[in-house]
Amino acid sequence: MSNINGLLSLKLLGFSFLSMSVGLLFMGLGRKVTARIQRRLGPPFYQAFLDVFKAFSKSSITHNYVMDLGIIMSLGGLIATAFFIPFAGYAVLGSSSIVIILYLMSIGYLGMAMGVSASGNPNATIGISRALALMLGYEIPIVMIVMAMMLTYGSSDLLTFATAQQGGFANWHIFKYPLGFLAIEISFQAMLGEAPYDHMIAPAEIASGPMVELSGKYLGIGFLLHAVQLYVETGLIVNLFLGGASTWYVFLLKQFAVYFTSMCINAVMARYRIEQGIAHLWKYAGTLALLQLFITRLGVF
Amino acid sequence: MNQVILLIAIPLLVAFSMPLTGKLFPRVSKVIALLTLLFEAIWAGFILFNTKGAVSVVIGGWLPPFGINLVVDHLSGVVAFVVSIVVLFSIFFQLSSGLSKKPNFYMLSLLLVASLMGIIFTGDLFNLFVFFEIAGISAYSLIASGKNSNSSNGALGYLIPASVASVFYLVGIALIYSTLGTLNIAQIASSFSSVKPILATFIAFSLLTLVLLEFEIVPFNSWVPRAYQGAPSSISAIFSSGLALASGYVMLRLGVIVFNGGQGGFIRTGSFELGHALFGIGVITVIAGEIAALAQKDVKKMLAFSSVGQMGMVLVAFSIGTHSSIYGGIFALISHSFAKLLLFLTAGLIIMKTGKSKYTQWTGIARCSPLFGVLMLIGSLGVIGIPLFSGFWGKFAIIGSTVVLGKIGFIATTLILAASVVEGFYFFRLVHTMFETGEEKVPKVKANFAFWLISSLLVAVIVALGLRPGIIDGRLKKIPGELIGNAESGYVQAVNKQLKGSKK
Amino acid sequence: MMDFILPAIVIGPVLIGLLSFLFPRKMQWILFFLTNIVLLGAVFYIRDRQNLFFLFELSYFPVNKLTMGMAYSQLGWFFLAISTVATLLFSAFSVGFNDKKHATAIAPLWLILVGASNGIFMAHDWLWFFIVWESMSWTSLLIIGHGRNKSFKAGIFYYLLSLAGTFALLMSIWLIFRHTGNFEIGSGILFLAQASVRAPFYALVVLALFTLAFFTKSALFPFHMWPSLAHAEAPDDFSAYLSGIMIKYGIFGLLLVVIPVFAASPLHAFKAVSGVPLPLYFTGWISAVTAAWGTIMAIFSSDMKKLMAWSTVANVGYIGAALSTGTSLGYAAALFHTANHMFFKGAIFASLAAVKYRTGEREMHKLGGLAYVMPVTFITFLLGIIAAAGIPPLSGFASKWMIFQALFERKLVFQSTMIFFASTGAFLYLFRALHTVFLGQLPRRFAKVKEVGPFMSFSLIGLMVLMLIPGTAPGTLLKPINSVLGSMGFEQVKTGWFFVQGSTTAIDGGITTFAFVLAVAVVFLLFVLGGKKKKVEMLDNYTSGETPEDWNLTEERYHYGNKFYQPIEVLFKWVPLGAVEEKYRQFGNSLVRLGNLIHDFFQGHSAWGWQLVAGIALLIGLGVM
Amino acid sequence: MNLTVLLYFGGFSLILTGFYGVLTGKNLIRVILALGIMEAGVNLLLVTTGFKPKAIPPIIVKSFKTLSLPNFADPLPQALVLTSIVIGFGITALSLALIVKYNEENGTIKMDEVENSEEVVE
Repeated sequence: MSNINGLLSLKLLGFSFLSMSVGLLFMGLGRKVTARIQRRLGPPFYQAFLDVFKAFSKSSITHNYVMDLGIIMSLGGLIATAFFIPFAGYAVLGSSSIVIILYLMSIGYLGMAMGVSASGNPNATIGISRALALMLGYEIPIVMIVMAMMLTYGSSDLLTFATAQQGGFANWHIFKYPLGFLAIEISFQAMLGEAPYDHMIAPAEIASGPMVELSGKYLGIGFLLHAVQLYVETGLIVNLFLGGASTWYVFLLKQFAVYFTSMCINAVMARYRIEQGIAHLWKYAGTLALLQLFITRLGVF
Repeated sequence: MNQVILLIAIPLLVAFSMPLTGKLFPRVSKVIALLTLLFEAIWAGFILFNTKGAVSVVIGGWLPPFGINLVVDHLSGVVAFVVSIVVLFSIFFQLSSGLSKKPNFYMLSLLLVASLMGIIFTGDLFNLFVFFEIAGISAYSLIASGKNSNSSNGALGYLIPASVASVFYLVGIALIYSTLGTLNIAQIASSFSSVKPILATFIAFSLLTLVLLEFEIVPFNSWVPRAYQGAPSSISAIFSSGLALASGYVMLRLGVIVFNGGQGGFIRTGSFELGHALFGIGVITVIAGEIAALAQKDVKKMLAFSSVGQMGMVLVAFSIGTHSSIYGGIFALISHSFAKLLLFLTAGLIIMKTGKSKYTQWTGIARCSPLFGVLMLIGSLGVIGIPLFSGFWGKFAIIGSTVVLGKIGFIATTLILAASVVEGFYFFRLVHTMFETGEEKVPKVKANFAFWLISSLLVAVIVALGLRPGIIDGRLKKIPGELIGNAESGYVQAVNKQLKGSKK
Repeated sequence: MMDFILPAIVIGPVLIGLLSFLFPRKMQWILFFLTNIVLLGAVFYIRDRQNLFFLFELSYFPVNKLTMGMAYSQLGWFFLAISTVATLLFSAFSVGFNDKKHATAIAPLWLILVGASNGIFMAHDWLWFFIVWESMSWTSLLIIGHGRNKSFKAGIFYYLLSLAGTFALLMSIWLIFRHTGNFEIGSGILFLAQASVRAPFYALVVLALFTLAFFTKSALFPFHMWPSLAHAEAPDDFSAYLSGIMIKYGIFGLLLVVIPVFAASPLHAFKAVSGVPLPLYFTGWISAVTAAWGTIMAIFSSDMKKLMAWSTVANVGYIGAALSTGTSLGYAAALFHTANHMFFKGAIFASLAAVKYRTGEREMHKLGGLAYVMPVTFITFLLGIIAAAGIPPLSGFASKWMIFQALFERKLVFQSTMIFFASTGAFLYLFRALHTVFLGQLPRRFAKVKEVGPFMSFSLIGLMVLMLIPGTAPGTLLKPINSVLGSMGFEQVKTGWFFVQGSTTAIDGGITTFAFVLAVAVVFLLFVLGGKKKKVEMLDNYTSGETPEDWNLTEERYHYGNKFYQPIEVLFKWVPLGAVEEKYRQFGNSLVRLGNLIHDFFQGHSAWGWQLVAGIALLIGLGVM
Repeated sequence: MNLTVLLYFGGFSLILTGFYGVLTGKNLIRVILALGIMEAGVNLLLVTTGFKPKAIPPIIVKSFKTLSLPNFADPLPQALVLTSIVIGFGITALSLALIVKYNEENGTIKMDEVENSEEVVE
């Protein structure tokens, strides 16, 4: 509590814009990547920025105060989560507890879910329902991997994990916890809502699900939400498995590498049925993560 | 203490004058019967409060073994007092209710109370038999006085097994007399250990068959459900609260003083572990009684089976024969008497006024007349043994003395408590049904002043005993000491001292 | 110091309750509220008066000198304080709730229950504990039953389990008394700790009996199904009390008896797994299973009160798991979560009661959109579920975080996984409740629904504050908890007003809240800076100008609420989730059948003599055996 | 064979005979008769306990100079038997009366043919 002061506020302000811009940049690049895989030209890499500006400048419709509240809460929550992600070895709040990150992320989801539910469109709600159901699928493997690391280091600080991997490739957790990395890659796909786990958006089935009723600045915030989500989740994986980074551009590159992989998979996969999706997550990611946790647990005795 | 004979003589006198006075002044005679019962209660109370220890009273100057003696000690004093109150309340209830009976009904009740007093105070085994038979005869007739087609069935269902059992009892008496040459309980007690073990066991069985039958112990008690159902509610109440109490008392007397010679611990006759057998049969009774009650829809039958279960628990306590178990057994018996009396009378009134005897038909009764629901609730809490109500302290002591008996005791306790859970279920089911909001409109049940007087007294007793067991503790805690002595119990000492003293 | 304030806080409510039977209903509720205000004063008046006691002697022959009564203990006071605060708010709610249309006659009974509850927390010895415990049981049965057939079935199930538990308690009390010669809790614990070395089997049996009693009350597996019945069927305003406070008696009992025994017994007394004594380890797994089970059942529930009841079960599972770690961090986490759960589940049930008060509906999918017409209720519920889902910056996060830290201190990763599964699942079912009740389409028949009255709103707002404060400043609860731990001889947790040190890291509620508030402020700025917004009716947007009535589309039909998590239900089809209930039911039915059989045995004619023969044979058989 | 033993034997066999009747009888009258047999048996048993060969009646007459108790027949069992017979008589009478009522209510004196009715009025 003692370190709350004006400077921290400024830093946080900076970080919130950093997370948003990095996410938007990735979104633009991602669209480009997908387009190239599909042999298209694709939009320019700054397209996402343009979209957001445009969305914010248009007038929008709302149905009730819960919608406003939910949308604000969602982005606010995710940005707050982004503060806890160590960026290039720097934790702005001085704390980067992984448990806080995992839980704080939920408030972003909750806000989003609440906002779009309040729009009253059943398609949006179906999307939310699917997203939440899927969450039960991917959270458990992630938690198990995180616990495996916590077992090793006796700490739940993300920064500790990142610094422990300093000093060359060989120290990266991707090699130390190969099973775990596989599991978290699968889960990550679901976390981002990319194929084969894109049930939440599923444009063909439920008309983009949660987004269906959003317009103008609401849609803009929705975009930003996705952007921050990208920043948070790629940042999480970089810190967990890819050795973190000591300089900002390396960190960004690693983040993009993670996103790039995900986009490649997304571009070539079809969609599961929703219960298949959960079952697969448990079956593959879950088993791998459980194995990893078990092995680590045996090592720690 | 010599006036104890009045407790038996006065009701007998009034009873036998009843056929005459009843013809001449039917209403007056009923009042006289009630006054006699009131006298019983007061006199029993007087005797109880003047009791300092066991005292033997010889009747007609003939010393035992030729004559008969009455023995007053704390146990018999307490039991007699409770029984007299039970009978007084039940008969008062019957008299004041709309369905008042003919004078002969009150005559039989007086006969019943006289014989119950005889059972309690007599010091002679054969005399005990006679009083049991008188109690039986009046009980059969009272059951038959019920106004439904079950009453004669119930009466015969009671008469036949009881008569068979009394023949067994007489066989026991014959054998005792031929081996020991006396029928005085105290004299038998001091020399019973000299009887050959196998014969002693045989005698114990012969005597206990009748006692256990009256004590409603499974499987001797086949008479219970139909007799309770056939009899008027006031008489069912007397059976459950008076007759069972008196038989429990006899069981304790015979078991602890006679068969076991007042040694304490599990009752043994020779090498036969009678105590273990009684313990086991008690546990079976608890379980069978409570489970059977669970399946009943008829309220009176449900209460009857609940009594069976309670008596089983008391038998378990008596069979252990330690100070605290005997105390707990007596406490449980007494509190059961009051609580069951309240339940039977309230249920009886509701059945009488509404004509509905199944609990499923009682929906909403307590919504219109909540006090009846409260009475049933308090009675139930008293019977189940919920803290702050009378049943608790008895059950508490019994559990305390069974659970420490090692593995078997632990299992038995578990079974008894499991049965108590069942008991809790059906009692609360009954009470809740009364409070339920039913669909059809239920007429308001009204009761007269006499009922409210009786029930409020009973509620006061149940709550008072629950809050402060100490109010009867002073008397009850002397009982185990009088039954179980180092060499011989206080009871036996008192009688033997009198015999020796008069011989000099 | 012998003082009459202790009996006053127990007997006082009971007497007022008995007295209030005489008053009209409205008056009863006001009396209930006023009593709680006075109680709150009394409770804070006795704070930290360590040597407060009230003992009296009872003449009771089987026990030489029967002393029983109450005594101040830090643990008890903590429970007393949080429950009194919660009860006061619930009672304020009830005053508003019980108007002419909704009035139930439970106020006097509830007062008696409050007295019994205070008695439990202040118990000095087993006997007193048992007496108030049992009084609490049957009073609550009558409240839960409150004259409805369905409620009774729920209540009696609860009561049967509870009665079995109390009888187990009775047995264990005597088993201890046999050796210690008194009913004091302290000496009993000491004896059990010694017995764990000399006669481990005996000690374990006694502990198992205690645990049975407390498990039945706290609805841990396999007794996990009663809240879903009882909490759901109880009077709506009482559910908050039932789920907030009454379910914690078992936790209190575990902390009072079982935990100190393990703490006091020497290390080698029990085999240990991961540094946890085996019995506790086992308990931990049961708790974890309870948490997961409750969560799955909650996901499948379509009745909002049932859903929240299952959620309560899951939360008790967390608390049990924390307790079973056997570390002081775990105890602190358990106590902390107990308090938090009391407030947030109270808030949730209170807001649901408010919903039912206005709509009379319990099936979630028949509701919807109430947030637009009942904002205070909605915000309370929202904060409640944020806290319940363990999302920072509300109170539930801090305690859940501590639970994980405690589990992690012992490296119980598999239990943690189970708990985490439950926690994620919690998010699912809580959002479902939020959506189907408060969001989505507002059915036309509820369009005229209004916010609840001042008393209820006051209570809801109070509960909101109680959820917000411990989240930002965990120290407000953790400091008292530390003094509880200190009084029980455990290590204290390192904590400041905002800061808590766990086993793997520390959190700072202040900073988390600050970061969240700042982020929201940034977004709010963006939101304000963005283009204009226009408010339109819901059906105006996506029907593209069509009149929905034309194609027979109403708000009710457009509300996606039924079978919300169908995919998960499909996944769990093969799990026999109702198996335990089914077993209980079968057992009950066979008991009734057996009862009929016994009755037939009695009723059968011409077997009168045979029964005598059978009896004698039985006697001989049993005697020889 | 000793006469005492014979009497004991007779008593017990009467009791068992009667008991058999009670166990197997369906007709209430027969059951009551069987009960009578049992009572007769037990009375015989009681009398036998006071039986002494070559005893004199237990009446003190003036010609006795000293009391020689051993030669007296024991008077107590006879008193007991008397009481027992009276009670047995009472029971039999009462049960016959009950059977009459039973017959009026159920139209039969067989036990098996009657089901317990559910109707209760008090």
